[in-house]
Amino acid sequence: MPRVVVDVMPKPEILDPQGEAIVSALSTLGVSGVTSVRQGKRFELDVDGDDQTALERARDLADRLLANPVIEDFQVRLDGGPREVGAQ
Amino acid sequence: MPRVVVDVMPKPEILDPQGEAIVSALSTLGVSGVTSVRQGKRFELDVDGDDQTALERARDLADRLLANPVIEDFQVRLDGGPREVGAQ
Amino acid sequence: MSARIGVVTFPGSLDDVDAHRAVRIAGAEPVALWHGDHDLRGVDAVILPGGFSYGDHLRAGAIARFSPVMREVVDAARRGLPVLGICNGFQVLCEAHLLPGALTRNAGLHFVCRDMWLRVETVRTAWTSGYEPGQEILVPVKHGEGRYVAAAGTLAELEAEERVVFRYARGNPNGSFHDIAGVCDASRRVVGLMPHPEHAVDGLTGPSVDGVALFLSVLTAHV
Amino acid sequence: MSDAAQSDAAQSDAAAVDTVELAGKTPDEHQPYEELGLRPDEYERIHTVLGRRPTAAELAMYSVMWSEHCSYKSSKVHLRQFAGTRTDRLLAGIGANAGVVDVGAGLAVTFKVESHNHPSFVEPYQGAATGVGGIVRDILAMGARPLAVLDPLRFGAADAPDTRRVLSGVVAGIGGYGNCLGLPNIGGEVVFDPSYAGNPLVNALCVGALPADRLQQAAATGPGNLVVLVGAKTGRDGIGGVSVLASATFDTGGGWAGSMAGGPAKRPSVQVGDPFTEKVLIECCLELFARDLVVGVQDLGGAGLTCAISETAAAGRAGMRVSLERVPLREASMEPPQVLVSESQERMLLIVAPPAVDEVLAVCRRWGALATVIGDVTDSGRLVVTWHGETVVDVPPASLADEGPVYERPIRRPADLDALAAAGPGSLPRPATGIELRETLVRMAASPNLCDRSWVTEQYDRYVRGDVVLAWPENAGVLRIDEGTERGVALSVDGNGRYCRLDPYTGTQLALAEACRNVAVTGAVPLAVTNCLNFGSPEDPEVMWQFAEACRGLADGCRELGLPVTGGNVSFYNSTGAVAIHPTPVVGVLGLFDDVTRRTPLGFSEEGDTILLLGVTRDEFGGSEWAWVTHGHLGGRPPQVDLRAERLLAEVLVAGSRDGMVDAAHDLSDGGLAQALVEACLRGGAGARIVLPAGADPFVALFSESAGRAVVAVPRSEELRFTEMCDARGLPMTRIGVVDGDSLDVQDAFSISLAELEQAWNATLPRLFGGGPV
Ligand SMILES: Nc1ncnc2c1ncn2[C@@H]1O[C@H](COP(=O)(O)OP(=O)(O)O)[C@@H](O)[C@H]1O
Ligand SMILES: [Mg+2]
Repeated sequence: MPRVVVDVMPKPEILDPQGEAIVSALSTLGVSGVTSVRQGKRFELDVDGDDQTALERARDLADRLLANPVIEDFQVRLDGGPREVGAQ
Repeated sequence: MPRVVVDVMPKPEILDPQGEAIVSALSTLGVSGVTSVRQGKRFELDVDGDDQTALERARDLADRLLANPVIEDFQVRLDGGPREVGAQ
Repeated sequence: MSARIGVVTFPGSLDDVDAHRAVRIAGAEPVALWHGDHDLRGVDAVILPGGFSYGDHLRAGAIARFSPVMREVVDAARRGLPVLGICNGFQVLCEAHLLPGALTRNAGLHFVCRDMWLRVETVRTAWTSGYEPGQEILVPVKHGEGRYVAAAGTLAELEAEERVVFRYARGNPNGSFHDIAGVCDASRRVVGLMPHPEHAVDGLTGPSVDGVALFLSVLTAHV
Repeated sequence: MSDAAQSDAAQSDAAAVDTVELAGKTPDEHQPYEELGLRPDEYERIHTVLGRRPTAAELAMYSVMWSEHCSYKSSKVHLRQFAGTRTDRLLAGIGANAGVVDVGAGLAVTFKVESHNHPSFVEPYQGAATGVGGIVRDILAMGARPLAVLDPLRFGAADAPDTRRVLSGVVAGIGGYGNCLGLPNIGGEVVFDPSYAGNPLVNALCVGALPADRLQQAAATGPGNLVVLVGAKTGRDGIGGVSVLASATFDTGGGWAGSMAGGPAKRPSVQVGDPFTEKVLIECCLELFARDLVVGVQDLGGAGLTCAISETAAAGRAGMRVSLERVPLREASMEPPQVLVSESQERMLLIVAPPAVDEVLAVCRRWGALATVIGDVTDSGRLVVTWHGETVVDVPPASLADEGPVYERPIRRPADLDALAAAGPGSLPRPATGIELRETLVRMAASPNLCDRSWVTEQYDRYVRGDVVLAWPENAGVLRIDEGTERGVALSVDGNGRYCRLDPYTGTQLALAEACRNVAVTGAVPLAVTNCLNFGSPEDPEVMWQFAEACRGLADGCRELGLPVTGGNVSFYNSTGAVAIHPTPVVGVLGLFDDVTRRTPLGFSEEGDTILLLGVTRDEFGGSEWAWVTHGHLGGRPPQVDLRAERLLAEVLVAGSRDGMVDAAHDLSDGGLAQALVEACLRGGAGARIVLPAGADPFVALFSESAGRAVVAVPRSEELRFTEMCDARGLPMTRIGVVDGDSLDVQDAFSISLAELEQAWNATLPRLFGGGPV
């Protein structure tokens, strides 16, 4: 059964307070060299069907539920497979 | 500047209520064929240094801050690059 | 006959008991609606209460939006039924695209429970006609994801059309754009806000009784 | 893993299962009982009970049920004293999931406090969250609707390196779970002390209410009745939690993690909670209770299914048969011992008569709660568990639930106690001038244990359900429990590890007295007590002495006050390295209001009110906040306890509130009068002009921690009536000032604006813990 990965990230223009908080915590941690952090979500889906069907099903799900298009972009791909660009 | 991706997922034996909630919502949505969903986090980091240094810095940060080793596993890789297994 | 106001209970709704009480205090009859219902029992208005529908898993309101009762609410709202979304209800209305924008994690990253002063920015809505323009009211907020965001164009439109209904007046608890605490749709009958007017209806348990006017307003709006 | 591989694995596991039959044939097989926390003599006893070696499943069950956490084997002999505190209001007491008190008008209230200390150190967010989840299910199991939570918390020094991680996670976890469950948080404690650095104390109290005639039984009665498991699926989480996390093996990561939980990590397996599932479970169970559809009910907490089935079977004095393979699993490859001891959250066990079962399952379906019939009640007197038809457990249930080992552990008064008592605070330099007193007051108000708690409490919903009359930062949480009659309850939880370190008997009574006082200042009549006893290792005779003294102190104190101990919880093995925490009994007191609209708030708000100090002030600084904050000193004797005086004070406070004689009241405790005035002024937004009693040492008057005291703000018009009442009852009382202005003035000493005070009081926790990633 294909495993599909959906990556959901905040749109570039949306402030990501979590990412910013991590950046500001870096100095306390003594970590240097990390200049920017963005935090998003990663979903691993087990989907019935051949690879193509699975990708379509996952894209449909991402589009309708997993991502909120007002604030997020997403990408869908087979686990380990090549990156595929999502809607928009 | 290298961009590093850190994928953080709940350990397989740990309850993932988010993933389960999504699965149980699928029938209301009329989505079929998705049998399991696990939800984790994805971080995109901009890190100074060459690829190797950047990966090490990211791995250090993942280990200490981005992932909770008690309940999560993580993977670190260059954006678009090959998968690399994290600590543990 | 008194007005009948539906209060939807999703699995995980929490402030539905308070919304019922607020409706009663306003002199109307609360009608319990269930997330699986396929009709609205002829109510005169609907409240989507606060809480954590479906655990707020994924994103607040994301799953509730697909429940059967929401299909009815969306249809009825398009036909002019007054709808009020409080906190989680506001999040559901945004996810359902009845209201523009989205509610994201508080800028301070923590859940915040605090009494806040709000300014009523417009009284031209189904739920605020009972206030004075510019009136300041004291109402609790309690949420972890209440930071209102929207595209620049949307914000400009909301401001131009005076559809920002409530604004945080003395300090912004969550980093909302333009200090926005609540907005309405173009029909001005669908209103969503993060603060909890239903917790400000009784001097014994709330910081004020400033919330009552919301529930009174809609009684004149529907007739 | 493919489907085929998964069912292969399940089958091969089934084939490898250790059965009762096999155990009979292989009596000499070595079993890892020591890794599971059992002693050789305990293992021998299991042999004697069964007449053979236990199966792997039985061994797992005995090891968790005979753990300290479940069996109370070290504490039982001491807890027996609490039986002597019973009153006839008590509908259910010690031994039940939670104590239940009749509050009249057909209503009963149930409340209990429990610890989740060790899990909260390993994984603060989930540990604290599941602590709330667990105590809520105890309340639910009595048939009550859970109404509110309180969270007494203790951490290492506020500026210690690990405190931020633990505190941020714990607070987020308590809020995350309680808020999502729709339970207001109405009080608690946040205490910092180095003794908790490697061992935070995360206690949680839940209170609920029920119609008195709806009280549920945790008993499997009526042969033929069905056993139904409701709620979450069972996974590999928290395997052996009670024996690993709450036992001596905690430091090493222990046997269970290695031998049962599997996986490379030696870390004990952590439980992850889902408050949404619990919310649904609550509503579902309440509907079942209201429709009278269940015969018995038990929550699944520590020791999971093992505890629930053995306790209900033992209480029902019947027998039970469970088909374990029917338990819905998250991972198909789990084996019987794991299924039996898993501590997966959000599960309840129901005993249902066959004619009702379809309706029960339908109610569960409507709420989206998974429900499965897993067995039935028998008349065999045995608890029999089968796995795909093979018998893996066949034991007398009482041998697990009631007849575990009981130890009379050796006790010894700590060797350093006399030296500690001798090194009293008498020689510490004291502030003398007005400037020094002012500086001390500000420094104390800003200190981590006395400063504003908003950074913590604002993360908790205090409004949900609309019945919260008072909550943090008030003296006690106050709830309306009946909208028709305005009947209500008040709750406070208090403890003081430093006092108990100096003298556990007195220290425990001081905690009891403080909790009573906190309840009484709001106007509620103290009614009943719960407690959570947090101590070091029971195998250390000095710790055991502290424990014995604390129990004796609580039992004596409750008898004297006429308050029943309704239940509680013992947490042992709390230590940082080899050093035990301060002995920390936390006492919760429930108070009752006939009319909750009469509650008295804490803040001064009415200009011109007279400020009266009730009670007697002595020179008492042993274990005080002043000695600690300004000198890092702990020694001497804690303040005296006079429970008759406490009782009198409570009566006056309740009468004053009932008859509308007081506008505000605040008890005196940590930090003394000075701190009480700071809090009352800042809370109500009004200042105070104070004239200390003539001849009194200003330092002692302001900072002593003598017990049995409170300040009240009385309207001028009521002053005479109030002071006459005090005189008539023989309660010492001093007029010390008036509510006035926007500063705190102490005549002939200093003046400080409320703005400056507020600044000092507010800034500390945000500075220490800030925002930042949680
Ligand atoms: N962890 C907590 N959760 C909720 N409320 C808390 C917590 N810690 C302290 N509080 C509240 O803050 C207020 C002040 O606490 P404290 O000074 O310890 O009270 P007291 O000395 O009267 O017992 C009280 O209302 C208390 O219930
Ligand atoms: Mg107090």
